[in-house]
Order: sequence, then C-alpha cells, then structure tokens
Amino acid sequence: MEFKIGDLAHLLNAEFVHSLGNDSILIRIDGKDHMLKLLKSGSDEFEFMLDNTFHHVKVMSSSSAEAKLVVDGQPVNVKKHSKLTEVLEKSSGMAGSGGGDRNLTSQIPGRVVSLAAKPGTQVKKGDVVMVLESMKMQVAVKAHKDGSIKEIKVKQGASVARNDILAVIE
Amino acid sequence: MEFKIGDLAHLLNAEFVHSLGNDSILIRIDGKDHMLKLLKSGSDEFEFMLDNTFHHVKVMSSSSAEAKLVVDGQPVNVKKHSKLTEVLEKSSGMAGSGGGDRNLTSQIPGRVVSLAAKPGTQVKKGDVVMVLESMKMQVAVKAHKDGSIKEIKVKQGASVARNDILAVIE
Amino acid sequence: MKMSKISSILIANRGEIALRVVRACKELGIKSVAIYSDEDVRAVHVKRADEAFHIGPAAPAESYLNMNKIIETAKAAGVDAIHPGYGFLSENENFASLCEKSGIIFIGPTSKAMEITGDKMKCKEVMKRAKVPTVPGSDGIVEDVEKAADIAHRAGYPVLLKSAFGGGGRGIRLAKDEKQLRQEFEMASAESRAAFGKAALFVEKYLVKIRHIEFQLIRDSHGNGRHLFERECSIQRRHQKLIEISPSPVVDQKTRERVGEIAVRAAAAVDYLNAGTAEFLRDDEGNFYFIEINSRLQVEHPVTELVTGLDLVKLQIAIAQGEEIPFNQQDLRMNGCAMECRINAEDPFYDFAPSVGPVPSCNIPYGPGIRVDTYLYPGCTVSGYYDSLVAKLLAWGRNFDEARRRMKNALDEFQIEGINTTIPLYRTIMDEPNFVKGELSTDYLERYRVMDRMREDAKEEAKKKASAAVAAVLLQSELVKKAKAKGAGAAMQQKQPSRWKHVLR
Amino acid sequence: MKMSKISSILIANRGEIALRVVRACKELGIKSVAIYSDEDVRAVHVKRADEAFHIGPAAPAESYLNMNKIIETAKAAGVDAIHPGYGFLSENENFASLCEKSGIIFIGPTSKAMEITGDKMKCKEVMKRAKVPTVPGSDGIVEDVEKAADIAHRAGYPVLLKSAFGGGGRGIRLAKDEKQLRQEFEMASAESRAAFGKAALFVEKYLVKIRHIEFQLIRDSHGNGRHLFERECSIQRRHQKLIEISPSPVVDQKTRERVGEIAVRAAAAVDYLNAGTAEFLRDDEGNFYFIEINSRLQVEHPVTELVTGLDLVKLQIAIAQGEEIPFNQQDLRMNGCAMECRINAEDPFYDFAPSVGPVPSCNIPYGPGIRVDTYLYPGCTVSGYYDSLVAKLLAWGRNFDEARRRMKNALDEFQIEGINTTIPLYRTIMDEPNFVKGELSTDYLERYRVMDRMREDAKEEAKKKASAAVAAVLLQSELVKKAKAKGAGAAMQQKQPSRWKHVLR
Repeated sequence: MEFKIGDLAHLLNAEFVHSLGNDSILIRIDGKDHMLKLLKSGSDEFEFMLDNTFHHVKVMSSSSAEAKLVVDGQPVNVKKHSKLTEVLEKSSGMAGSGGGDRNLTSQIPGRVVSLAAKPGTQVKKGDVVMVLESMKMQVAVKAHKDGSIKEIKVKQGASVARNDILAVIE
Repeated sequence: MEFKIGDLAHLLNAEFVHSLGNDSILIRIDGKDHMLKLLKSGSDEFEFMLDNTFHHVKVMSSSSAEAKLVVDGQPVNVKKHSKLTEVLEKSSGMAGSGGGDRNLTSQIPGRVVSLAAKPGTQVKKGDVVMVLESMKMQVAVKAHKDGSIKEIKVKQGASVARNDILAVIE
Repeated sequence: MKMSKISSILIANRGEIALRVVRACKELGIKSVAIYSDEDVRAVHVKRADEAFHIGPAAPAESYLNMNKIIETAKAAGVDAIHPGYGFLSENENFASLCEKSGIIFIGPTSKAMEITGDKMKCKEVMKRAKVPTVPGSDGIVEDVEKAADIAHRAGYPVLLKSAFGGGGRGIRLAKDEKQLRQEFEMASAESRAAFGKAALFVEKYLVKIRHIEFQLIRDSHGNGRHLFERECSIQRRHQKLIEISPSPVVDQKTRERVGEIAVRAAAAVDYLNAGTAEFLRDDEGNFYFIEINSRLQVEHPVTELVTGLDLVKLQIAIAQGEEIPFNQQDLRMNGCAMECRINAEDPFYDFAPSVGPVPSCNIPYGPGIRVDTYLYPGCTVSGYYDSLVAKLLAWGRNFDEARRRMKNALDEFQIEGINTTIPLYRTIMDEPNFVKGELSTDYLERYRVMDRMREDAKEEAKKKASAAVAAVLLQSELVKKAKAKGAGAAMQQKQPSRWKHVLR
Repeated sequence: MKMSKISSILIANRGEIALRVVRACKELGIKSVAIYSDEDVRAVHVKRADEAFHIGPAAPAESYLNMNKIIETAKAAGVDAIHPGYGFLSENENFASLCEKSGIIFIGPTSKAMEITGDKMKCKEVMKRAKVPTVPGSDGIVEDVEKAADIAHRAGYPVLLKSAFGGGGRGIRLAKDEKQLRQEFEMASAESRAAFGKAALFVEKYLVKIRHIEFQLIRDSHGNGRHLFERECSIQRRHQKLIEISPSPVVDQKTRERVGEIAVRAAAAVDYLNAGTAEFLRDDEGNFYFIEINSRLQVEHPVTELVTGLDLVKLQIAIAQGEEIPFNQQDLRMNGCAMECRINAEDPFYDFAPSVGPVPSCNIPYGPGIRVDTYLYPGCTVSGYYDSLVAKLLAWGRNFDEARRRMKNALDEFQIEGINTTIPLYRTIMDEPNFVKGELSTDYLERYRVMDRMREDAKEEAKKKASAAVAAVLLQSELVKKAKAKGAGAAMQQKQPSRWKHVLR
C-alpha cells in the first residue's frame, strides 16, 4: 500500500510481510525489510522498537483513509493511498466533512465576548461574526464564506471548545 | 467514634456533623469543628481541603475496624474504636489473621536462591528456611516459630512478592 | 524602615510564580498562604502551600485582582506580608498603598516609587535629571520645523516624527536627513492640522536593529543599591519576551559595569525598594537608552539566579524585613551562561492561538544544568482565564554554546500531552545560525524568517518519523485484523480519537 | 594517544547513568547506542538513546556483564567507543583490554592502570613509593612482638592487630598502649597458631571518628592531571554511601590544595587515564590516609559538577578522544555547596529490605538549585535484578545551609508511588543537629541514633496528619453510605486495597 506522510511529496510504499511471533513482525518499507517489536499496546497508544530504535506512537484518529498520529511527540498525518480503500471509502461515504462547509467552527477554545451578527445577517467571507477571548487575547472569528447567517449556536459569555460549531452560514 | 492513629497514645474523638452541600461537610474532631471540602474522589483516592489546608489521601485498605492510608505521602494507619463495630467484627469474624500463624510469609519481594528445609524438617524459631535474593542482596528467611515444615510453597528460582506465603509450619 | 521578621506570607498570585514563592518560604521556615479562584482549586500552588484560601470566581477581576478581598484574606490568615508575584497586582501602587495602610508588608517597592515608575513621562523626566540616558529626541511637542531640525541634528539621523494624535504605528514618519525631515515635517503638520486642528509632533531618534537588554536591580531600605548584571531579552513576538539570556552576547565587562552603574543610579533616582529591572534599548552602534523600570520580580528572574547563584525571592523577603543587602557590588561574579524559554500554551503553527484544557500527562525535563519552573503536573488543567505561560525552561552552561545545547536537549525531552505549546519554535531557534552566533534583535523572528524555518523543521521531522508512522499504521491494522479474527470488538477501540486531539494540526 | 574523534558511543550500562551518558552524547551530537536486557525493554535509557540493542536475559551475568556479547553488539552497531558507566564492567580490566584489542575506545583508564588500582596491596606499594600517605602500620605480616611494638610506636597508639586469616571483623584486636599490645599479640598469635598452624598478624593504626573524603581526579593522555576538589561521603550504611557533599565541612582551602596535590600524584603514580577518584580516610586529628583509587566515573560525580560547573561525562569523552584537559588547576574555583542523597528502593523502616515493582506515578522535584538524575517515570518498573539506586537527588546552594534547606524541600516534594525508598531517612538527616553542624563520620547513623530519630519523626508526622486521616475515614464512610442509599455498589470499590500497598508498613 502507498502512504503519504504529511505534505511530503514522496510516497512511501509499505507492507506487512509476516509475523515472526513473540510480538515481532517483519514489515517492508520502500523495498527494505524492517523488524518491528511491539513493547506496549494500549487502546490508542503503541510502543515498539523499529529495527533498533524505540518509538512511542499515539493514535489521535484513524480511518481506512487516514491516520493522525503523534510519533515521539511529533504530530504526523498518514494518508493511505490504496485504490481499494479509496473505492470502499467513496461507496460507504466515510470521507467525512461532506456538508461541513456550512458550519463556522472555532479554531480555538475560549469564551464568547461579543456577537457581531445574528440570524439573517448577510456576511461576506472575512467579516467578523463574533469575538472570542482566551488567555487574555481577543480573537475575531470571521465568516469562512459569503452567505446569510442561518443560526448562531452560542451565546455571549458561553465557553467553546476547539472545533465547536459557532454558527451556520448558508 | 474514637480513632487511634498509628501507635500514638492519644485517641481522637471524631464525628460527621452534617453535610453543607456543594461537596462540603462539617466534621468535629475532639470537640472542634472543621470544614471539609471534597475536591476529587476516586476509587481509592481523595483530595480535599480541611479548613484551609489541602490533603491528598490514598486508601490502601479499609475495613470497618481499620483503615490504612497514605496522607500527603505519609503512611498513616487508623483504627476505629467504636463498641458497636467491635461487636460486629467479632460476630462476623472479620478481624482476619486468624490461623495465619502457620504461614511463613515473605517480607520482601525477591527470588528464591536456595531452600534450607523441606516438608517434614523440624525447625526452631529463627532457623533459616530459605534464602531470597533481591537487588543484589541475599536475605535469609527464618522460621517464625518452632515446629515442623508442613509444606514449602515455592520452588528454587521462583519469584515471590511481599507477603506471599513461602512455607507452612505446624 | 525598622526590622520586622516575617513569619508568614500570603502569595497574591497563582501558577509557577506562586509555587516559586512557596518554595522560598519553605526554605526559610515561613508559613506560606495561597489564594485561589474557583478555577484553581486543584492547582499546584494550592496543594503545596501551608494554607490556601478561596477568594472568588475564575475571572481575575473577581479573584486575583480583587484587592479588598485579598487584604481581607490576609488579615483573616494573620500574615505579616504579601508577595504579589508578577502580573496581577504586582505593579499596582494602590494595592501597595492598601497593604501599607493595613500594616501588612508589601514585598516590593513603596507605593510612592511605583507611582513614578508607573508613569512613563514622569519617570523619563526624573531619569534625565539623574543623567540617565534616554532615547534622544524632543522633551515634548515640537511645533516649529527649525526646532525639529535642531533636535534631529543633536539626536543624529535618522529620526522618527511621531504624531501626538497617532498611535499603534499610525502617524509615524521616518526622516533620513535634514532635507527629508523638512519635507516630512510639513506634510505631517498639515495632516495633523487637518485632522485635529493643530500640529503636534514629537521628534525621536530612530534606532536600528534594537536589542532589548535589561539590568536586574535590588535596593534595600538603607539606600544600598546593586545591579545583578544584564539579561538580553531581544527575542520577542509582539513585544512579548520569548527567550532571555544572561550574559548578553554583546555586553562585555566594561559595558556591564558602566550600564549597571547607570541602572543603580536610576533606581536611586526614584528611591526604589526591593527587586526591580531597568530596561534599556541598545542600538546597533552599542548605545544604551533607558526606557523604563519594571517595579516587580520578573518572569525571567531565574536567568539571573543561575548566573549569580543568588535566590532573588529569598533576597526580596530579606529586604522586605528591613535587612541590608548582604554583599557589595564587587563581590558578585557572573558564572557561566543561562537562558530561559517561556513555554506558552499557544500554537506556533496557528498564529499562536491559545490552547487550553486538561494535560493528562507530561514529562518535565531534568538533568545537568536544567531547571524548570512550572505549574504543570500530570492531570492538571491549563485554564483559559489566565495567561498562557505554563512553564519556564532554563538551561545553564559554562558558556552560551553549552547552555544552548542543553536547552535543545531539554526541549526535546519536554512532552506536554493535550495542549499545543511554543516548544517547536524554540527547538528551531536553538539551531538557527543567527541565534547560534548571538545575532539578536527585537525583530529577530521576522528578520531571519524564523517561523518559516520552524515549518520546514516540522516537515523534516515528519520525514524522519515517516517509517515509524507507517509501521504504526501497519501494526494497527494488523491488530485490528487479529481482533476481528478473534471476533472481539475490543481492539476496535483503537480507532477512536483520543484526548490528544489538540496536538494535531 | 592520537586524536580520534568519537562519533558514536555504546553505553554498556542501564538506569540513570545510561541516561546521563545519553544526554551528554545528545549535547555533543554523538550517536548514542543503548543495550538492554529482557527486563529493561521499556526502560528510559532504551527510549532516549538513538539506538538500542537487546543483549540477553535479565540476569546481569547474561546481559550487562556479558563482555563478548557487548563487544559483538558494539561492532554490529559500528560504534567508536564504549562508556561503561559505573558498576557492571566499569572497573573490569579484562573488558577494557578487550575493547583495546577490538579497536574500540574504552572511555576510562587503560587496562594496565586498572590492573594496579584493582589490586589493593599492589596499589598501596606503588603509593608508598610515590610518597602518598597510607594508613600507618606494617607493610606485611609481622611475626615478632618486638617488631610489632616498634611499628605500633611509629604509627602511634591505639593500633589494631588483624589476623591474616580473619575477615569480616573477626580476629581484630585493639591495643591502646604497648603493654596491651604485647598481651594481645601473644594471645592473637597463640589463637592463630592453634587454628592455622602459624601466627600471621598485621599491625595498623586505629583511626577514630573517621570521615570518608575523596578527591575527583581527571588525567589526560598527555600526562596532565587535575583534581576537581573533594567530596565528603562519610554518611554511609554498611560501607554503602548514602549522602555526598562538596565541599567537606572540614576541608579548608589549604588542606584542599595539599591533599588534592597528593591525589594528582597518586593518579600519576599509576599512569591513570580519564576520570577517577582517590579515596582517603581522615581521622579526627585531621590526617588524611589514601585508601584506594576508584577507576571509573562515580555515582556521586554530579556533586562535583554542581560546584565546579564542569560536565564530567563530556570531559571523559574529550579525554578519550585524545584531547588535552582544557584548563589548569588554578583556573578551577569552587562555587557554593552541593549535596546528593541516593534514593534507594529500600525500606528504611524494615532493615532496608529491597522494594521492587511497578511505579504507577511519581513526582520528581525541581526548582531553584535542584537536580535529579533518575530512571523513574510514571509507569516504570523497579526491577529486583539490579541495584537499588532509583534516583540521585541533588541540591546546590551558596553554602551548606542553603543546599541543606533546598534538599529538605525537594525530599518533601519527591513522591514515588508503589515502592518504599530511603527518602524518610534523608528527611530526618537534613534536620538532625549533628548533620546541620557538619559533624559527620562513617559511623554517623549509629553514633547519633539516627534510625531511632527517623522512627520518632514518622510518629510525629502521623500525629500531624491525624486530623486529615480521620477526616478521610469519615468522608469515606459517608460516601459509602450515600452510595448504599443510592443502591449502587460502585462506591464500594473504595474498600479495595490498591497498588499502593507497598507503601504501608
């Protein structure tokens, strides 16, 4: 299978070769064999030796198309490029984010200081919809597209988490 | 109820007065009122403010007669002296350790280096029954009473934990 | 001031600085009394202090800035003194005055000294009288172009023309020579007259490739003043310090003595008391210009502690008790080099957006030459109510290079789960060639395109981790297969996102 | 020795010292290669090294002492050098020789020097020739009472008569004057003749209230030798060091220079290479007697690092590369005071019984003047296969008292869940009046009944925590009641014993 790492141009070709027993497996990356020895395996966490180097991997999220990992403290996104999985994805509609387009989400956690728009307001991309405060900094939340505010999902003074939906723009 | 702390002579008289809501309770110790505010409560762990001081308590074991705690990193044993509980204990046989007398237990974790006795051996209190090794130190395990070895529960080379039964002497 | 032994201190602050003061109190056998808001009930300063009092809701105005409540608590707890830390009420002359009136020792300057240091204009006047060099230029508004040309000539070109009605970079014009000055002055005056009815311009020398260099000061109630050498704090982002270093790579012993003496004179000019900092700008030609006195213990005080061996908080307490400073200027010796990185809960890849929330686990670095001042512990929470500084990572070495290498190591070891921090930026800076050479300036980040470099480094890191990442993905799918083969759903939990989600961009 | 730049190092050790060497390698940009046994597969040195190789089962003989396997691994990994740490193979001349033959740099003395330092008798002879003072007494066996009296007279009374066939305290007789010597000699000779067929006695000066004071040495391949001042390691239990301090409270500058010069001479006498330690006994009259050279980096080397500012591991690597020591004796200055407590996984309340097992969580102290070298991390395991040192806690201060107070604080902050440690003993020592005065000797623990004091302190602590303990019990029964009222069994889990059980005695 082919893998794309972050936004690196080079695609890695990697495959599982076979299990060697005793928590060890042989894998092949770009034609080269590597020994992986599993040391710890939790619900979203692995520790293993790859050849002779220790790695700690946290799995943030994982689908058949993409995995978001933290490898040795370093965030790494891995996209899987197998035709088979692409087909599977499309047929099952797993690709996500379909229609998420309407939602204005918060990129930071914080508190709503003030609202600059209300349902029905016409906004242009970049217009301020509301102001959030976090760690003594005020951050304007701007419309991500032209349209009409359909709904404001939060009230003044409310706390919001990262990725919370703040408003719906159509 | 009266409480005995470790081997201190003074008995503490303490009681629950009433709940003040909001995770706060009023307790009375030796006639003096104290405010307890619960901050965190886990399966064997508490964090609370007592008056104006923070405490962290781990509960190691707890029965109706005794609690073994670690308070702010400090081991503290609390014995409960209420006549009612004493009666309850006796009737239900909860006091434990009855007959434990026969068992020779390990006071340290380690590995069995050698056995100096076998079933049937007559031993006097203080005779070496076996030798354990831990952290490069060799420690002799001695008979805790006179008698005959009824059973050796471990084999040479075996690992033992603290409080494991090593042998039975009758 | 008469001697009065302090036996208990209320710490009117939170976070790492509150913990720092608690540690000093414990060393001295002084009772430490913490205060806390609703948000901080499980914070480390509450856990470590001898006593802790709740003082209000999360919002600072209702808790850590609530002067009356804090004084009331101090009285209830029966403390002798209050340590304000930095930020919050530390430079509030009214609070210092309230303490004085309540018979509680304020561990810091007198309210009178703070009144002067807090007013930039008034302070500059006092300094000029004390012959402390300030940025050359007009003393006030200049209405006449001839006068402006005269001042500019004395200050030296280039100069800035600043409108009294401008602000935030607006209304500032640069003049490289007299001809340009006359042109710009006319235009600026016309503009100003049109907008506000009158011309009102300041003339100020334009400083090139500025370094921010400050001198740590202490002064006791007997009038003894000392400087504890300099810290270079040029690496900043939007006027917020990121990295502080002592000694500065451009200050030699002669300069240190000369400017240090000026700093001590500045402190005497305002009858300063206790620890403080005289801030200077240094231009590319090596001139130092006083800008202000920070009348508090500063965030970066441990940098000075590492090179002098002194404990500034304990020294503060001694001075507040009326003791004399126990050493002379010439007793002090600078030992090696120290630097501090301010670890902020901000995402450097996303315009330094704040990052708050629970920290389920963290690995705090240690080892030779490393010191960390932090409020983090596994299971703590970073609150959005207070500022974003979560840790100060310090490295000491015999020289700049050793300190830098140790810092690099420690940054690699520092793992904070659950939030984004500025650690990746510092990892890039430690190996950036201009930093390695000590080529610093307040526009360092832009001048050397350091943010771009950080992104490149992140890409390189991802490349290095590519094999391990791919291996993990293969491993996971293999485990999922196995679990399916066994018919159990348990291993499927591995596909759930975790609380680490904040780490990913 | 020719210069040969080291670019990769195999660390033939485990635990905190392996991590210490990894950190030095990272600072220098040298590739670090760890080795590990079955037991250490998740140990921190494996995690932090650039590479790690499995070398065998848990038992040291089959892993960390397996010379051939280690050399084989070093060759496979293609390293230039091996750092042996302390313990294990660090003082094994055969291993050093094997490295030399394999073309791998052994970071330590030559096998030839180790051969001498490893043989106490041979070493003593060499030292006598080099005029290094050793404990006065006979050079070998004394068969004649007149000769014994003569030696005793020269050494000064009291003396010890030691049987060549004794050992472990048996067969040792004390003589306070000549009369007693003659009596004891006759009796001891008779005893010895009866048991072994011949009289064989040594005469040695009896030293009173001994202090163990050692000098850190370094020597390069160009013949330059330096001493890095002394460490006092008098606080011991059964000849195992517990606390090390520099400077010693009884060594003044003059003595330091005098004995330091002797130490350097001792190193030259055996053509020593790299870091080592000359150990001395100091009697109550201030005489120093050389006892041996430890031919390795010692556990307590960070104490010297804190007072000199040097990095001994990096210095070791530089010397192993053939570099000259980059400073003269007079360039060194002692800065402040440092002390180290060896945190062992042993229960001081139960005759120092080993305590092993998982450590689910731990709080490693930090803050001003604190350094910790440890392999502990939350979730690690303390193995019974290796020695009991789990952490070295170090405190630096401007003077002994400041270091002591900081150590006290740090001991209070240090929490290790799941195992017992020697921390309570050190907490007692830090406040013990003789320690505070610097009144140390190798029999310190017995002389001042320190273990009894520790038990008293534990009792006092329990008293202080009584209210909180009782409150917790009331709280728990209240929560159990509530849970019962709600009909749920969940809260009943609170009655289960936890993994903290080891902590309780």
